Amino acid sequence: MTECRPEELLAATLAAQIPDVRHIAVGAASPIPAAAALLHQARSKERVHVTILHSRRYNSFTDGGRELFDAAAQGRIDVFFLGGVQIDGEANINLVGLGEYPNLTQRFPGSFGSPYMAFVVPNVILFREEHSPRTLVRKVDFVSAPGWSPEGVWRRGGPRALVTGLAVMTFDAPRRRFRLTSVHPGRTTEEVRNATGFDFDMPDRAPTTAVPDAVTLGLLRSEIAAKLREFYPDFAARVFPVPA
Amino acid sequence: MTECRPEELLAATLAAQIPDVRHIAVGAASPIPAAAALLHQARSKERVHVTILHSRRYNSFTDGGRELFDAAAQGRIDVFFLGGVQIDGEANINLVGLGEYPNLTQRFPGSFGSPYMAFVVPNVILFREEHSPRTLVRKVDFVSAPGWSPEGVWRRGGPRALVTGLAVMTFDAPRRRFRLTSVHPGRTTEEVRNATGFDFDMPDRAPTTAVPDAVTLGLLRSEIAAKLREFYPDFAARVFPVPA
Amino acid sequence: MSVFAPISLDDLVTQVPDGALLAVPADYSGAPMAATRALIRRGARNLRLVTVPQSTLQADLLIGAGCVTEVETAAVTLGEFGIAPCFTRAALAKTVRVIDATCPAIHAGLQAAEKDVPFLPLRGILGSDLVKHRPDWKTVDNPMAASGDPILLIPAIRPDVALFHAPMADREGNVWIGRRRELATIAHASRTTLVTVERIHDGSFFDDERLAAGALPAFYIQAIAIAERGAAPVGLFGEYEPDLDHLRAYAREARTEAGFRAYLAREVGTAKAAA
Amino acid sequence: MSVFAPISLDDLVTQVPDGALLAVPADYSGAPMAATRALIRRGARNLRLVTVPQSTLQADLLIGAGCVTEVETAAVTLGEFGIAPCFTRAALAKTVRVIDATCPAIHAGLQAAEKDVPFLPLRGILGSDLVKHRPDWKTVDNPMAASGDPILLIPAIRPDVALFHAPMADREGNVWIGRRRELATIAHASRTTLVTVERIHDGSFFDDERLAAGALPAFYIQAIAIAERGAAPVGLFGEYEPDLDHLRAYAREARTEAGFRAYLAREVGTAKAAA
Repeated sequence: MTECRPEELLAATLAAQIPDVRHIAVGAASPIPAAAALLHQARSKERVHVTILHSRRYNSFTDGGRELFDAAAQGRIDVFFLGGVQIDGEANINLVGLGEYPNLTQRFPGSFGSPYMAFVVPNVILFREEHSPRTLVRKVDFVSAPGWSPEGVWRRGGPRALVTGLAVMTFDAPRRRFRLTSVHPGRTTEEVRNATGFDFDMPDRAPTTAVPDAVTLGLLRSEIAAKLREFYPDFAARVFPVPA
Repeated sequence: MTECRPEELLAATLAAQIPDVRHIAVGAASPIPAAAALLHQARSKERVHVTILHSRRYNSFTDGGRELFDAAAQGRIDVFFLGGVQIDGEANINLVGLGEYPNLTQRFPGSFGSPYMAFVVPNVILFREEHSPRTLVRKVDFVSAPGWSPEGVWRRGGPRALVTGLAVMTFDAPRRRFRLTSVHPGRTTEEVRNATGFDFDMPDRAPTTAVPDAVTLGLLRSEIAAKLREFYPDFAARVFPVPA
Repeated sequence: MSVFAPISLDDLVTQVPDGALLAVPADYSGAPMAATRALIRRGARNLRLVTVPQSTLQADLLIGAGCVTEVETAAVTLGEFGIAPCFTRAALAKTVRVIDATCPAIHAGLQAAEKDVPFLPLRGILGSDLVKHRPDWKTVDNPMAASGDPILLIPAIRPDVALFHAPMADREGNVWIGRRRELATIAHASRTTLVTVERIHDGSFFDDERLAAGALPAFYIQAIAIAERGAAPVGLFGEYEPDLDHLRAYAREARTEAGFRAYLAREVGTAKAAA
Repeated sequence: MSVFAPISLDDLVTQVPDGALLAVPADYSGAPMAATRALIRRGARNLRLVTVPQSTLQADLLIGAGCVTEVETAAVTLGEFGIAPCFTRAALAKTVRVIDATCPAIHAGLQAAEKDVPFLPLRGILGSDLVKHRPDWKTVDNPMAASGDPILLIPAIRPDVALFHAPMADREGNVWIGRRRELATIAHASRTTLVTVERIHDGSFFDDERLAAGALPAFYIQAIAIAERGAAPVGLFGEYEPDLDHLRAYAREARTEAGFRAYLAREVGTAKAAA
């Protein structure tokens, strides 16, 4: 039973970063954050609204493509997830490319809504499975969304935490620094340090990331898996195979 | 047959002020302008779109109350009608009140969209049945919509003509002056001058406003009257009584 | 998607606090007349109205009943039945402060709030005396233009409460507004949105794309009450026409203060004494 | 309300002039794939795309086929199938100029055009490197604030042509867009709007308030062509799902220039020689 897949650990770990809120939104192509949001919703006593852009059932927007951004601006979206091809020690993310823009050596899709959502959503959770000096860099080549803003610049929110395949870090915006919060089971602090291209604070003894308990795994494998099948069929089939 | 009601004369006269256009819009509570727009449409060889806010059938807006104004801003509305409790010699209109604002001695409903439509619609036709020194004044007490703008102020359109129960005038925006174009049948230039509180240009001999011909009257009394019955039943019943 | 429970009309209007900035829809977009009467009965005070962009009977009743201190509006009128008598009296007596606006400025102010930006620019209007009397409107030089190009900035309008009537809500608490899209804008711009509906639709609007197209999602809405013929005597889009005889009679009766009091006693019921 | 006549797909795409600024909808709002293939066959050149706010196969095909000189976008990608190969190659080789944007800025730019104002303000974004590389975006001090409060102004985006696919048009030439309201905004903001539809609805959407709620009025639309499964292999809202096998195969095949050419020859047909 307690054999836990990496995706299950990450979904449960992301869910643990979500504070008590009313509305969690998940952008496109984000199956693990979607699982985390649905898990949070399933365990919450209060009514929690989950918007998953990728889904029809979990997307009740009717005012066009701008509504996600307008609703976020109105303060109606409390949690959003952002990834980054590069993420640096000041929580800047890069979704545009490597090299000196516009003379790129590698081109990524583009910034999407990140430079906006990172400002207007109170709790932004950064998520990148690959934890390596290639992804977690000292300084991103291109700032799609800045991790912090100087005083005097209107900003309601920003990155609060970073979850990777190795560890969990929290971001201290005033100090512009990450702090290691936990290391995933079977991984070491040393491994995290070596895999991270930026400097960060470390407690003397980093705890191990909590493994999802049986109830949580049960929820993920039944209720949540069933929901994910609607809009992430490939992911659901791979991570939550239906027993033959 | 050629017995022509005043409303019919006014509708035909307003229709004569409408240039070749694609889209005529008529605001609320404007049965005579509505008749004029429908008359123009019926006589046009080209497809002319008529929007009558008061109607369900002639209102295909689906983007809320702002759509009239946005569509006008986009240059998609070529003709609009405006009234005025007061209209002055520089084509300013007042829909707010008499007296020195905010210390009014008489209060009218308010400016509606006039300060906007007067700028963005190329051809604004002013219409006020009562032609008296009380309505056509030297200077309006409150400028709801200015008739002209100084150089350097963005402005696509504005008042082009004024139709009243006595006469037709055209407005020369660069000179900020009206010019008498025609006097309605049975009225005199002298009468117009005495009834007008502002100075205006007069030709040596002002022609008589053309009376609608039999074809036009036929259109008004059959096709147009039938359409008006949907959204101006009282007006249609009074002006175009259905023969017993 | 959980199921919501409608509340009573009286409970609904307790959620409009005295002093609130209250958005008032135009007649064509669901005038909440039953809720307005309940609001008057509960003795609401010091409301500040913003009409979107104009109002007829709803604003006139609230003003006449003494619930209002201030109204931002492009126009208050009874349309084909003439002047709005209570509005006109209150404006002249200055018992209500009238903040004169124009339709597109009210729409733009709400759209600014919808985006949580401090202002939206708008063409036209410059040279209108409205601008002189609106210190909150600012004329600036268009920062995108090379040379001088004055343009008006309209500040965001953020109602405390949006209150309107709609044909139906569904079991999830979504409200069907059809093509009255200004109701979505008002709800987006407002802190609290309260809705009365004719009926509850069994199911979810989102099960049918045709209905979904006219739905306002539940997460914008704080409370819903059922009020059959809740817009009467004003009409409701796609449902029923205005009661012209009623409105004509109101226009006549409310011409005097005493006539208005009689209308209020008969049609609205006893208002609580002013606090 | 006169009756309109649909035109052929080939005639429709002649109304997209070479060099036009062409609005490209996202996959969820009616990617006009049949029209895109026809546009490639007619040998369109020097198109400037603005994706609203991102694109997948449509932009990638147009770029790969050599129709495009410039693309303003928040992202071009094949979503779960990875990078958009032609976009990525062209961006790195600089055969297409990429104007990097962000979703809400593209929406705001279109809304500015919808109101015919030079700009819309937007919160956030400041400090993103996007701002450094967008000389057309201006940071100003919020004129409504007492003290310094920097805010970004996004200039209006006015496409020459909006082109999208929708489920149906009616006999009057109105188009049903359902809850894909960005299509209304794009049409409002654009000089010319061209639409392909699955089918013609017999009657008028305005005869039924439920359908009217999702209608784009005919007066915004210059021409309509019928194209059954006109969004395939991308999906169409409320109608059909994307063909995932096709998209997966494209992602693989187009990884090389030769593979892309083979796809183009097989799926699109012969393009006219470049002018």
